[in-house]
Amino acid sequence: MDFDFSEDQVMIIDSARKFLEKECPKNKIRELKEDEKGYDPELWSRMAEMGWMGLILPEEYEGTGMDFFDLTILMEEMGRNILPAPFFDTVALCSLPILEYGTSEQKKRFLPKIACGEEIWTLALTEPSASYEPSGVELRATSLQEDYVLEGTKLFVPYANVADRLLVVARTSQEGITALIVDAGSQGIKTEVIPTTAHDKQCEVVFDKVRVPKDNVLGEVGKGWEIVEFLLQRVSVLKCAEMLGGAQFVLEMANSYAKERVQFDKPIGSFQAIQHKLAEVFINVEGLRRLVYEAAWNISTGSPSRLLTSMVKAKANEVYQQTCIQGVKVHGAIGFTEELDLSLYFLRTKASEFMLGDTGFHRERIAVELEDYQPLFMSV
Amino acid sequence: MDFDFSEDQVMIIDSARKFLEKECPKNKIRELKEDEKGYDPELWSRMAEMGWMGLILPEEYEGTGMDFFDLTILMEEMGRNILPAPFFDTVALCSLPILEYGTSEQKKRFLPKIACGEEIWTLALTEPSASYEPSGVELRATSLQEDYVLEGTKLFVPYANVADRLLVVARTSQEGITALIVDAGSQGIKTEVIPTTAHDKQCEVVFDKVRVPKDNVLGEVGKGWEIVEFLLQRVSVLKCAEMLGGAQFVLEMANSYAKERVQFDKPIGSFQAIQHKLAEVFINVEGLRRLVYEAAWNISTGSPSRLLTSMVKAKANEVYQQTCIQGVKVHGAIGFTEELDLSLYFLRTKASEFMLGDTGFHRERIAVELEDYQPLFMSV
Amino acid sequence: MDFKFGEKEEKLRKEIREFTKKELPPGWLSSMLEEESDDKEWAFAMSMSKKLAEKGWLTMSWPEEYGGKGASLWEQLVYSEEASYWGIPGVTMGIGGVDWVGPSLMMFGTAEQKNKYLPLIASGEPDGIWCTAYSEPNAGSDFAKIRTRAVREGDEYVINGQKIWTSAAHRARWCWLAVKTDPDAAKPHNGISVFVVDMKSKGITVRPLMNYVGLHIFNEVFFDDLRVPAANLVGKENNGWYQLMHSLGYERGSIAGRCYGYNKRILDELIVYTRGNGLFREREIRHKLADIAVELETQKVLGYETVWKMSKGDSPVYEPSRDKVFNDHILERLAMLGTEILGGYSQIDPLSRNCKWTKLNGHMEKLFWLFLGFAFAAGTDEVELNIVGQFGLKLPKSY
Amino acid sequence: MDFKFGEKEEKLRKEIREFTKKELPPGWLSSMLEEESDDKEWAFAMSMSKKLAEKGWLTMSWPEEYGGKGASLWEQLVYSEEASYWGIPGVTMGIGGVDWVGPSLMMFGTAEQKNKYLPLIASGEPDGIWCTAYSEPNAGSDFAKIRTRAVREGDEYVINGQKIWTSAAHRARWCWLAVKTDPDAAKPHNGISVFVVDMKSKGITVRPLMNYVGLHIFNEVFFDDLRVPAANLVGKENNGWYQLMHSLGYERGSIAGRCYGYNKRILDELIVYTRGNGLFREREIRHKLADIAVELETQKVLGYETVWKMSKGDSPVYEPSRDKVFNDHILERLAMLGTEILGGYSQIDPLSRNCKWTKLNGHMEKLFWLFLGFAFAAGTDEVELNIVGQFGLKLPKSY
Repeated sequence: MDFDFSEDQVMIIDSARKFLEKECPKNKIRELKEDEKGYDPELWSRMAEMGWMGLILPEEYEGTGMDFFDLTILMEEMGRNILPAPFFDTVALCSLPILEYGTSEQKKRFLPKIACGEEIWTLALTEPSASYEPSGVELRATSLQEDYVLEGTKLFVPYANVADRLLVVARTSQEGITALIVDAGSQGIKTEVIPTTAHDKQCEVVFDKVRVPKDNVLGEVGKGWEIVEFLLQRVSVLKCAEMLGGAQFVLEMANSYAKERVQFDKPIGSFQAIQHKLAEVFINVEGLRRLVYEAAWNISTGSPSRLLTSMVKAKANEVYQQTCIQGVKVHGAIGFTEELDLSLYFLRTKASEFMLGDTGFHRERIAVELEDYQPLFMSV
Repeated sequence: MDFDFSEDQVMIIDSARKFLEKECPKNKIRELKEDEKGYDPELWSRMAEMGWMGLILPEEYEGTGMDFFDLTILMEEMGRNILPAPFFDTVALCSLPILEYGTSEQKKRFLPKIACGEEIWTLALTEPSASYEPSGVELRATSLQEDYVLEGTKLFVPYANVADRLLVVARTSQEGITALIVDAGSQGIKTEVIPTTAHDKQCEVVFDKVRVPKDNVLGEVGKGWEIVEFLLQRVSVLKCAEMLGGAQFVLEMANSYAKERVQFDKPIGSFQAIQHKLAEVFINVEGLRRLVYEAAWNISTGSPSRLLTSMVKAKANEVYQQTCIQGVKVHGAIGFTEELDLSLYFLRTKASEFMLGDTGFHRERIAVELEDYQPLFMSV
Repeated sequence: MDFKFGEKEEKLRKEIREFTKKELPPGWLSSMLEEESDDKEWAFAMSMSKKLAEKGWLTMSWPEEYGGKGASLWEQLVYSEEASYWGIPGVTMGIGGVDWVGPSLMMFGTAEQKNKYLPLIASGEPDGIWCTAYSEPNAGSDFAKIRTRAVREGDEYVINGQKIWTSAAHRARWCWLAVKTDPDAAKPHNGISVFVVDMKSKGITVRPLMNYVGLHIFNEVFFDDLRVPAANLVGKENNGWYQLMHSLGYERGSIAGRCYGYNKRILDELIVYTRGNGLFREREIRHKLADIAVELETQKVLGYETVWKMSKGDSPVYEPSRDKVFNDHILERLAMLGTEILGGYSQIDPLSRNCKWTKLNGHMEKLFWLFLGFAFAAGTDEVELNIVGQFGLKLPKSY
Repeated sequence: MDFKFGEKEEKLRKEIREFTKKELPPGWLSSMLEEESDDKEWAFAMSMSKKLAEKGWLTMSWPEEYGGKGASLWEQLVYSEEASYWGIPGVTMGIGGVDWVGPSLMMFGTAEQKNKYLPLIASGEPDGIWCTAYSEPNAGSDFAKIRTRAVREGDEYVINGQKIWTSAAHRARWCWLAVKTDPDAAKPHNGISVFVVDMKSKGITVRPLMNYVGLHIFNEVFFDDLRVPAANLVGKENNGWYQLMHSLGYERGSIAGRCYGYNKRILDELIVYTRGNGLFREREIRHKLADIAVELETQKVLGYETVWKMSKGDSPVYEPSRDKVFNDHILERLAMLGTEILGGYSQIDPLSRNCKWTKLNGHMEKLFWLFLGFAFAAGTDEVELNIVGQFGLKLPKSY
């Protein structure tokens, strides 16, 4: 047992924090809300130069060969600064499945471009049912000679507006789901940005007879849901790390405000109603931190746990939202304004909650695990 | 709209409060916990003299002819003083169903004895399934000439140890449930007090070939569940009134303590953590009061609401328990002792919660109502 | 004890329902708290104010001489419930016009003030719209600390300072302004006065304070050598605190019904929505709906109790704070449940009226993003709980 | 970063599981917090203490010279987790014997004190049982206000006063007593001293304080001209506060594991119970179980973090308070859910061991009625949240 970061990890954290504070200040984040692309290509290039996109890709694909835990703490820093960029989407949602399930051909073809920041990728999974159950996948991929023909609608696809490629989860038979790598420029794809409150460039993507070569199947035909499970069981921890970083920053903001703001001749943080609120948030954020690290470490060391990952996501959903709500409450009316950075975080909680499963979804997954689990006291 | 009590009602409240404070002080309640009967026959007689047992029975049955609302506020006072006596069981659970469903024969035969305090009655409804659903009734009543023969076990039957008669809910056919008036002294009845934490004389009653004359059917054969519904939809409000009275007293205790107890040189009630806890309890108790009165008034005026009654019971369950828990918290360690009167109340919350349906049970009933309900905005 | 409305109230209820059916677009779902934000919606709200005035409902509780109908508190309650359930816009004439500016003027205003301002409000015309300026950057919960200063110079007062969180200032024709007239008063409460200010005066700057969903509700208002005729002082100089405390009572009759009506509509919408998409069949969801239904029924009767006390001539002390805390809890639960029910769709911007993916007109998202704002609008929960503790439970001061 | 226990710890874990299988009755479910109440259970607990001592586990973290094994904090954690999950009684040697009396004596005691008392505790014999007497009727959260007075007379101190909430006083051979030796000290914290008191001395009266379910856990202890040899002073006169603050640290290594082990067992029991009776199929119930499972996992890793900080030589400041608040929340949720699951059966008296209607050995009822008591045992949540606020968030004092 040892909860210390390695020297390399400390370096990742420090350099990421400095980089993001400098290169992506809050006013830039505000600008990007109104920007059509929703990210800054120049900043994207500099991130690639930092080696972030290839952080955990092997060197043969132009990566740095670090591990899942290292990526986790980098994501935490991005969450802390709510970096508006398709990083999670490209790296976590797409490059990791390719690394895990891709043919060596596919890896060689796609991963270096991701590592170098040349390509933006995203995952097209959810549909109007807005569900993460296999039954939610209705988009049809029909076999036609060397191709599949895609027909249907994907919803809440992050950054599809700027993506070069999409990882599309489609139904290839009644029971079979298949993951396909699709060129975003393919004929028949129509992408429209959905007006979300957070202005975070989630898209509706309509596939109208889109042809995809069969070579572009990722993993096995009919077994695409395994890839989604891979995302749900492992990659979601990276989203949780991002949420943890956000929650930590919001807590710090609220805590500073409670020390500065004076009412009735005292800092409001000296009133128990405020102080205890903050203390409860603090406890939960600390708990979330350890949970995220535990899950990430397990994945890093090759023993991922379906149960633990769902626990982490359920917890992250609750903690991030509550931290923001309590943060706004501590601020009072000022917390309600656009000018306060808190709103940048708060407005994004809904997308984070939804991404890879909301709380009810993961509670059900936990319950499914508990249903079969053999308690210690019965097993000895 | 008018929330004032009538003069008569004020008199009921005042005289009940004075009577109970004088005749049933807390040390007597403590004694009765250890008493085999669990109630004081002398006190019972004096209550009968006050006219309480016949409060809402018509004069022809030796009653006083007051209404359901009047009985409600009397129950509230009893709850305030946690009177240990089979009053609710005799009067609410049994005399009211007889009044509503009995033949004139039955009414004449049984009600005057209840009104005069001569007989103690109780309801034998729940069984080892501990459920208030019809499916929970498994005790069989088999027709045999002029009798029914009862076979089975009733559980959590309050004060069966001292009851003269039992209102037994039995299964007379696969689909049919029937209510029967049973002499507690009948051959084949074995009653055993269950050791409850509150020492409140709930019993296991085993029926071993107990013969009951068919004349003793209350209401129609096979339609006994209507009587249970009558209890669930109306009589339960009286239990809620009792709980309200208890919650009010516990709140007052905790509030007094918060004013008296000094820590860090201040009364603990001046710390927001304590004051806000109490304020929240206060708000909920006030809300419960109005709900109880609303439901009781509706019943009094002939427009009972299945929905509202379930709302009141669900709310009473939550509020009474929370009031006690917060009350103990405000008291700190002293709240945890036997010596503090609070424990007399707290320990009884579990029985009140269970009686005529716990929170989940009533939430489900509310949901069933909402499922069919036509919202205003669709109906105009 | 009597839990039934009288015939008069029931008749009024029916009339309002008929009115809404006729005057509101089909499927109308109110936008609450944000009608000031959008020009088109504001125009619609003003058109409704006018119609409500014609019906005699807008200021129904006022005496007839000032354009009212002398309606009872119970009628007012029914009106508030219904107006809020159906989402009739334009019922408040800005912030406070109907609720407290009018009643305060009746109590403390000069004959000239009454004759000038009351009919304007009662008419439902844009010239009767008010904003209320109390809070300042360093005087939120601790209102006695305001620093905006009015100094008498001949027949005028010269006002300098800044207000914040001034809702509707960008729509208002008049401002109901609290200022310091005696900064050296022994108790800070004793040096406060109230003025009527013409928003067209020179020396006023209104700066929008957009909220985080992009709605323009709040403003900062700056006063820079604003000159106000001495005749615009309301009541007595330095007596403002007591007048304001008094006037708080006026809105209480309408708040209870307004909150309940709004919440009831949301709950009804959620019930219908979940019945439609099958979510109601999930025990967890339908029990949460059931539980909120219990809270709403409780809120209703608690609010009635407050109105009942007022109807007997009692001045409610802690009850409005109690009702507000209770309402805040309900709003929070409705907001959480509503967005849980909407799931991924709760991400849609409630201001994107025409997005095909919007559910329930964006109402749930609006509630989710605004419920904290409602909560701050008239004092934070901490402040309200202090009042409940101090006056409801007679506990010592905790702040 | 490393979330894995070492081989040593895993081996210990296995040994303890084998031990429990051999030594505990089949189906044993611990009675926690109440072993002092019942003579028969107390005797069983003492027999287990002895066996734990023989295994070298009872005081495993102590140095070998005092009867320990010099075990690491991680081994201690594993031992605490397992002992608590399996409900091994007799692990604490009264209140504080193992957790803080021993370690404090090692730090502040004289050679004579160490030689006399430490082996007694380590032996697991009744003569090594301690009670701890800090609280007084007017000094609960505000401990510095204690008034029990010790006055030096020659080679003795004469002690007068009263303690309250003294757990295990009726079982203890010794008392770890905090008293005022200088009532006039400038700061009340500066006048406190700690003594070892023989519970067989003249001048001590123990009065049971039964709790509301009828368990005898707490006592009042009265001191009436009790004479204690000056040699029984622990550490320096008037230095008691600082010694106690220091000694609080010692128990922290075991508390995290103890709480987690206990809660995990309850959760496991509830899962098995609801799977058995079909309640698990109700989404509401199984989601509540799932949610508590999340909290337990969080509790586990938070507790590990505290131990990790200690293992690095840091003295945890706010972490124990944080862990305690977290545990209190979990206990409350477990208690509520457990009795919800039991329904009507939650009424059964947990002390009626042989009632045929008792479910889960009365464990859930016990938890329901006792969770508030656990919460008070080491400081109310308010006090703990103050500590988290002050030291974790560096906020100003709030009391």
